[in-house]
Amino acid sequence: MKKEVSWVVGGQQGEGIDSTGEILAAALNRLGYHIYGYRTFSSRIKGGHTNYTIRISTERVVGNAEKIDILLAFDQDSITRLGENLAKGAIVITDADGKVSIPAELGINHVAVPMTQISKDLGNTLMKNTVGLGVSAALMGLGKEDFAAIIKEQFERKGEKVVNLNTEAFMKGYQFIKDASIDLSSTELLPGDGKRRYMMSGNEAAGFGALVGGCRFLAAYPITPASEIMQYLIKEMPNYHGAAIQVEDEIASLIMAIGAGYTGVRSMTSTSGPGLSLMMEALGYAGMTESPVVIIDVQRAGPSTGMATKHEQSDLYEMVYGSHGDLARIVLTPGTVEEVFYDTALAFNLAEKYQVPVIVALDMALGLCKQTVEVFDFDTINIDRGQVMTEEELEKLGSDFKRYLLTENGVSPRSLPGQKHGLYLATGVEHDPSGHIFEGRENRVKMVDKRFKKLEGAAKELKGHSLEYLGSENPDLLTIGWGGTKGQLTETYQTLKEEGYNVAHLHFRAVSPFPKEQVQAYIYAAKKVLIVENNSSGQLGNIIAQAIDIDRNRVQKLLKYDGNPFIAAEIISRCREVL
Amino acid sequence: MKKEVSWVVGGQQGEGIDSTGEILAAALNRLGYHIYGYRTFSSRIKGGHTNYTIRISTERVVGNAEKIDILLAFDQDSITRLGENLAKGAIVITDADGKVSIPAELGINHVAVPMTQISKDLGNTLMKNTVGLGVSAALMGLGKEDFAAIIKEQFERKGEKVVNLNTEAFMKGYQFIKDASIDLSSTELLPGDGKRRYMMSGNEAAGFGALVGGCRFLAAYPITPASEIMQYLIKEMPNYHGAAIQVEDEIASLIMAIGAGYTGVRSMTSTSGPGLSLMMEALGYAGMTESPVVIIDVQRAGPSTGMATKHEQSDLYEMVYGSHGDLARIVLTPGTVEEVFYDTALAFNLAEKYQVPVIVALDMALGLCKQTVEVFDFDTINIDRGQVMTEEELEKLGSDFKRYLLTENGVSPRSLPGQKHGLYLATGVEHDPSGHIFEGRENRVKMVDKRFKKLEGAAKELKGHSLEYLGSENPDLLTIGWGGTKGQLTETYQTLKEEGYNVAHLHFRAVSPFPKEQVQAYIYAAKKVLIVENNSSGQLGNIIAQAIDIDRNRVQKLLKYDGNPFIAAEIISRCREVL
Amino acid sequence: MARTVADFRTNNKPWWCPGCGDFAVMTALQKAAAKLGLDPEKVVVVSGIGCSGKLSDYFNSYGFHSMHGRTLPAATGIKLANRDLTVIAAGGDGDGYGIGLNHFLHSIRRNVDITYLVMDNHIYGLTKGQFSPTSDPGHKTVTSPEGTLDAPVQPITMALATGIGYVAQGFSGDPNQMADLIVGAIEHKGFSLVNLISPCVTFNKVNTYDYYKENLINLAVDEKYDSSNRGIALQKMMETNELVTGLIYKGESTPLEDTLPGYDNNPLVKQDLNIESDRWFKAMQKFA
Amino acid sequence: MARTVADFRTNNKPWWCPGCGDFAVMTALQKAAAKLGLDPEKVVVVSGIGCSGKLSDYFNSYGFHSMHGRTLPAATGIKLANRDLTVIAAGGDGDGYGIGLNHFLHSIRRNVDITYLVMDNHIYGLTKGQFSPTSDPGHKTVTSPEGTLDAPVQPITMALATGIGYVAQGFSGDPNQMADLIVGAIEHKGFSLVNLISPCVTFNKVNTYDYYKENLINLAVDEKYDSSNRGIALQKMMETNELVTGLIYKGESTPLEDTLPGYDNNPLVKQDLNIESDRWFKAMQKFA
Ligand SMILES: Cc1ncc(C[n+]2csc(CCOP(=O)(O)OP(=O)(O)O)c2C)c(N)n1
Ligand SMILES: Cc1ncc(C[n+]2csc(CCOP(=O)(O)OP(=O)(O)O)c2C)c(N)n1
Ligand code: SF4
Ligand code: SF4
Ligand SMILES: [Mg+2]
Ligand SMILES: [Mg+2]
Repeated sequence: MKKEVSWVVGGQQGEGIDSTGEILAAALNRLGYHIYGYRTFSSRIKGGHTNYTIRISTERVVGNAEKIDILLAFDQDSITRLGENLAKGAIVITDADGKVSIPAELGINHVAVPMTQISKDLGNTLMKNTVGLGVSAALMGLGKEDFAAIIKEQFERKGEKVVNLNTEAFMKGYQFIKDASIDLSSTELLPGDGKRRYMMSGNEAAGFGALVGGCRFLAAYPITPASEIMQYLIKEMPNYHGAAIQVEDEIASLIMAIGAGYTGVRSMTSTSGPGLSLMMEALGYAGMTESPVVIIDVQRAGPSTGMATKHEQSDLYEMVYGSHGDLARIVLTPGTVEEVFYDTALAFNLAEKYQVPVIVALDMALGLCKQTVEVFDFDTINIDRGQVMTEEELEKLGSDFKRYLLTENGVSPRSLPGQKHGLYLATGVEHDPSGHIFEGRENRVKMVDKRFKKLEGAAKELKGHSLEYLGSENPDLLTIGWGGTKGQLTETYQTLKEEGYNVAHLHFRAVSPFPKEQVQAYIYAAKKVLIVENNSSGQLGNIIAQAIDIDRNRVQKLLKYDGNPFIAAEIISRCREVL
Repeated sequence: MKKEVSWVVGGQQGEGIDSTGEILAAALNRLGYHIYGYRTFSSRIKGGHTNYTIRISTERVVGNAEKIDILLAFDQDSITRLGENLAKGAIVITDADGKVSIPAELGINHVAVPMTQISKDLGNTLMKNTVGLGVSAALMGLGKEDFAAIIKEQFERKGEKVVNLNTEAFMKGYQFIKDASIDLSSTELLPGDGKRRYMMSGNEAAGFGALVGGCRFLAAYPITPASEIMQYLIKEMPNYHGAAIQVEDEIASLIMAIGAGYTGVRSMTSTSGPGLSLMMEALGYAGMTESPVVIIDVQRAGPSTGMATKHEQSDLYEMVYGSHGDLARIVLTPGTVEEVFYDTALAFNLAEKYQVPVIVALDMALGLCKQTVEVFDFDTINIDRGQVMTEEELEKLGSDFKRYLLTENGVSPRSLPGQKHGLYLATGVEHDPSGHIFEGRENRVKMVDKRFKKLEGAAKELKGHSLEYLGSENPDLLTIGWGGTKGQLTETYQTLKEEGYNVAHLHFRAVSPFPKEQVQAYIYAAKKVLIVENNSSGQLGNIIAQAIDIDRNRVQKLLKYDGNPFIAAEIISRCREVL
Repeated sequence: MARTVADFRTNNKPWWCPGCGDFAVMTALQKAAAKLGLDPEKVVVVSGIGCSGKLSDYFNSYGFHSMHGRTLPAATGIKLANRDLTVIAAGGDGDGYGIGLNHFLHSIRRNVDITYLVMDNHIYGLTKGQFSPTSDPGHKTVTSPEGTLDAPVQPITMALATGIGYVAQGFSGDPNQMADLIVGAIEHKGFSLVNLISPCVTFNKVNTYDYYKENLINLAVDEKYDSSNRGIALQKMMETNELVTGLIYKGESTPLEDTLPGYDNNPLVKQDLNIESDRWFKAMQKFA
Repeated sequence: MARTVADFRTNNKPWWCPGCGDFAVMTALQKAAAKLGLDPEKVVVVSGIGCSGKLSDYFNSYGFHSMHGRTLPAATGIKLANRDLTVIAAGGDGDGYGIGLNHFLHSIRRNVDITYLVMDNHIYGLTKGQFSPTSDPGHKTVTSPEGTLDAPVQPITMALATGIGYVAQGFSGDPNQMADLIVGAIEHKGFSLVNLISPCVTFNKVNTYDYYKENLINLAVDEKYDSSNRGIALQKMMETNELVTGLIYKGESTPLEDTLPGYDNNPLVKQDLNIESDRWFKAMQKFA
């Protein structure tokens, strides 16, 4: 019996592959397993291969496993694409109709189950996936009762008959495996802890985090792989009396959010690369008018349309350097579903406290993959609106209110439209402390400095947050990553540590403001450094190099940009080489 | 008598200040002086102070002088703003109507000339500027006959009467000074060499360079300070049977240019910061489809609307890092009007040879300031269309043409729509060598690498071009600049060298591809380095730091971002401090 | 509280050229605001980039000087964030009908309760005289040396065709009529457009005050004109080439604020964001 | 050379769902191209991003698979660069009437000789079923759980109001009529629009083939309908809520290519760029 099993179902898009995965995941969650589910799909609605991978473990897992233990292959592509990833002893299930053939050289345990036939016998070919679920449950040695409940839940709204038929289909598949004498040593799981957790994708966590963080306005435009954020918020926002709308394009969406932010409502938009590029002008406007706003960018493979359904972390340059002129902004790069939740909520505080645009970077895997999480700690989230003036305070100032007052830390008191004595002009044109358009030389320099000064405060606040360091103080090898690679890099660290290596890992949870001193200290203390990124330019690596003197001979890069997230094993083997 | 004089006319916008400067410049050019003319103005059409500075010299000058020798002050602002910049012995001319008062503490030579009265006496108050011109000519000790010819030229289309009146007004002003006994030692010029040069702004040079470089398509949208480029091309293009049009926005303008570039016509757009930000999505598309296109960005003070009529060099980050995903592009940063001409022409070759978007960076001063230039060397410009296939070549390949063929240097042969056997799909989606949408892993990596590989070829070609180095090999101080600071930095270098310092200057004429090895060698050979930029982030400095290990203790920065270009004297004094 | 025009004046000296039509627009807006008895702090003027866009710096209220062409999305965000505010978007013809045309039409469709004032001078003023989307055919400018080639935008026709609920046209030669039309627009619940013919005396020598005085027809004096019929309005626009002043069309309209699920009378900006953990625990159950 | 549909087929297997209306559009375009005897290499199909945008990968010609909403500027650049090409822009309703509406209307005004095919399924197909600008009021989707709130774009009315010279509407249920309308559009000199009702069988359960079969009126069979009168056309669109097929309007049109100064019959792409220095010396004199 194993602590961990990796299960995959593959087939044609539109054939129910997704829901098969979802049902299995839901059932496993009830049984108290930790889960990480990853979907591979393409920019095509029906047809074309898709697969759903679920990594199931008795411990927390983030990221895919290297090898597959159970493969439910509903099409030939499942074999050609995934065949080489099978673990030793893996079991491959195909339909007994023989449409999918297994090349002899694969040398695997292959079980043909008459899934379509069973389904047909029950009067409906649509249930072959349910049969497959029964097969899977049996292979993992799970109790069938737990599934019965889930199947009921899942098909309830289609009526009792459907529930019963599916239950039967499930049981038939289950029984088929029980009856066949198969060696289950590679597929049988140790029991779960019975604790039901929550299944959430990063996109859902972002939407939920936004609500908890006080966001009450979203304007967005559909785009893969970010659409779920807006869809979640459009569905949920009515419960919080906010406004969440789909609008004409990304240009409008960010500007609406800025307008709402200026007015005093926590506001956001969500998008992916092409949309982010369209937002560059407005990003600068938010900076110049010091309007709080949050942008979530769920990165996909670029540039241009790129590969809309493939993974990458390559928008960092644009997030950090995009928009014309010198512009201060905050860029958060959460690494797990939990971090996405907390950091999205945090983003709204930062946006209001420092009156800057805040970008939260997700990537496709982080956005779409469902993962089991523990209940969030809502008490840690408090809403800090920053320096919003009350009407009383404004009244005291009389006509003396200066929206862009030059202060020690660059942050100025803010009035909100509707407040008496707080009238001012927000303008993207350079202005004086009271907000009037003014192009004087000294004023200009002071205003530029003021706007950047604010990042120093943010840097202080984020000091304990921007970086997470794991491991020994003087490691032989320090791995560095940002955003969604955290899971695989943590796994890498743990594996290498268990193997006895002196390693450490540095995770960037925020890239701007850049935590220069700390990064420098960590890098200087390490013998060798490996920067791991899902892009071809080594974007974070270059941003690090910009900020600190770095001895390039000690630094290596592992860059993956084939459209897929890392697998810990890849990183581990590269680390061993470097070490 | 002096080798160099700095003359300024100041007054209210809409009062003919500009044309006064233009006429003087034209006359001085005829007399064989070298000229650099700089306008200060604001985002306002009429009213508000404006001034026109002309630096006149018997040798080539680029950039403003530190001090003013002659100030024609038509409004009080001219005194308050420019008073402190007067040279010792400077002469200030005001109208005898007494509207402009000179504070005693300025202690300058002040001559009140009844300019309005003279003009009125001639029957028209509009000619006070012409009187001022006469005054100026006399102060500089120039012959009045030369001016007569120019005045004729200038006012010819308004009829003989206007010519005569203006000639008279000029002469009256001229005579006034001759009659007054004034010490002209600070204002009288050595004679010019009598060689008439060409007066051109960077924007004009860009437009002209584009034509000479084969550009036959422009789509653009008005924006200060770039509009003159489109205006020049709209006017001139009909003579070359091309198409130059104003369109609905910057998004459309770049995409149209890309469409034309794909079709085989050398094409471009011109804009400033806000427009550049709107072009980020299309920039990536040009990169992904490997469509040649040229973008000219005349930078102004940012971010956002910023200061539309003020100077800055702060779009470098966006030019180099903008657009989502990993994107290869070329960024040229010419430093003088001549370089703008040659580099714009060159940009079209680079765009077609390497099939990449090429950005040419100007800045406001470079774009708008008129400067005397020698005749261009048209023979050095040859048009290299890169790997465009002929129909015969395509026919030989039959149906085997691969638009994105993987080659040694990353550059693939190109067919043009209309050609038989050359059919292909240009798509912003990842594709295989034949152009079909394809998201396979290995293909993806190869295509990304291919697109970046092309920059290596460009880097080789640009090796002798990207950097210009002046001075000793092991300098005590190396100054570094890019783009439009070249004039002032060259002047700095010369001055310091003459003072006996061991200095050198490195001018970046291209920033991407980054000429890493050479820059490294230059920086390592210098004791100290001063990076001089018109922005607040130190954008080039950071890009350098990204590429090479740099000992930050040896490197200092001089950043100016008050909306005005450097004056050599500012840089010189900072250099002396550092040295 | 009774308001006067002075309540909406600031000390900022307008940068417009003497004689610019935009002065009249500003005065008209101030008059309208006074007539309606608005509180300056309850008004946000959202302006674009252009000579016209400077309005927000001269009008005493909250101001949001937006990006070129982007007044309407900004105004939409502001209004939805605080429905108690009176939100007025104002910009030029280039701003609104050129680069910003997309937002203009989608805003009509969305029908948020904002009033849009376009200061239409048929030219790009601030950038010094290029043709604009409303420039007459054949108008010679620095970017159309042989005359403009594009067919002009017919903003009112377009607005009518897209289903606008209130549309009127004023002229800087008649600031009082302008003010009344603006009052009507602000009172209208939903998106409203007042196109304001505001001559550029510096760069447009074709569409001058005199030209308009000669050519504009005042619909208000035409007793037979029925401004409650969209078809008739469209017809009229085609016949007159949009050379009219007055109320062109006013019809029924349900603003987005009244249909958006969960959106209530209490403005978003006043909602209490501090929600007890309990409620979040419940919300999290949806993911169980 | 006589052409057949096969000349415009590629070996690429379309990624569309079985039953998708876009198949018929592709067939119709292929038929039209064959009828017109076009050479594949003289055609550029410029497509947008969406299910519809994939057309350019399946049609045998030069293809330019553009950005979301940006087909028309691309097509404009291509056509002006080589006026000998037949340039066809094709995209979805979201692409053309949502994010791309600005370019759509400005392209009508500019009147470059391109043909625009919009595959209108009233939904965002590729991004999995969000409402689109043409979605019916009240249509429930993942982003309009209580039904869409925005008034739908009326693309044909808008096009007519903006002065389009050729506009027609086809339906995937009748690919032959589609083909004829496309032929007419390509033959028309100037900008033309054929709106193609192309049902999305996967995400749009409201605007189905059956729905259209019941509701569409074929103008071709209405002998009294006068497609040469813009006013009548506008009227008809209002009456029918645009639920028609056939040629809606065709009028006079002078494409930009015929008015652009200096632009001649020899395509830009064929101009010789090697100009003797002499001519440049002369050009430089203007700066003396
Ligand atoms: C993205 C962008 N493009 C271009 C500009 C330059 N620009 C400023 S105002 C303007 C046009 C102004 O014309 P209009 O909107 O008609 O206003 P007017 O000045 O005539 O009142 C332009 C093109 C800009 N600010 N931003
Ligand atoms: C700038 C940008 N925003 C969003 C997207 C995502 N996107 C791709 S297709 C599409 C909508 C497709 O709808 P439609 O144009 O109607 O085409 P259909 O799929 O229905 O044929 C969207 C929003 C994108 N590719 N680019
Ligand atoms: S340029 Fe024209 S629009 Fe601008 S302020 Fe002057 S008159 Fe008014
Ligand atoms: S999702 Fe709809 S539009 Fe897209 S291919 Fe399928 S049926 Fe066609
Ligand atoms: Mg205008
Ligand atoms: Mg659609």
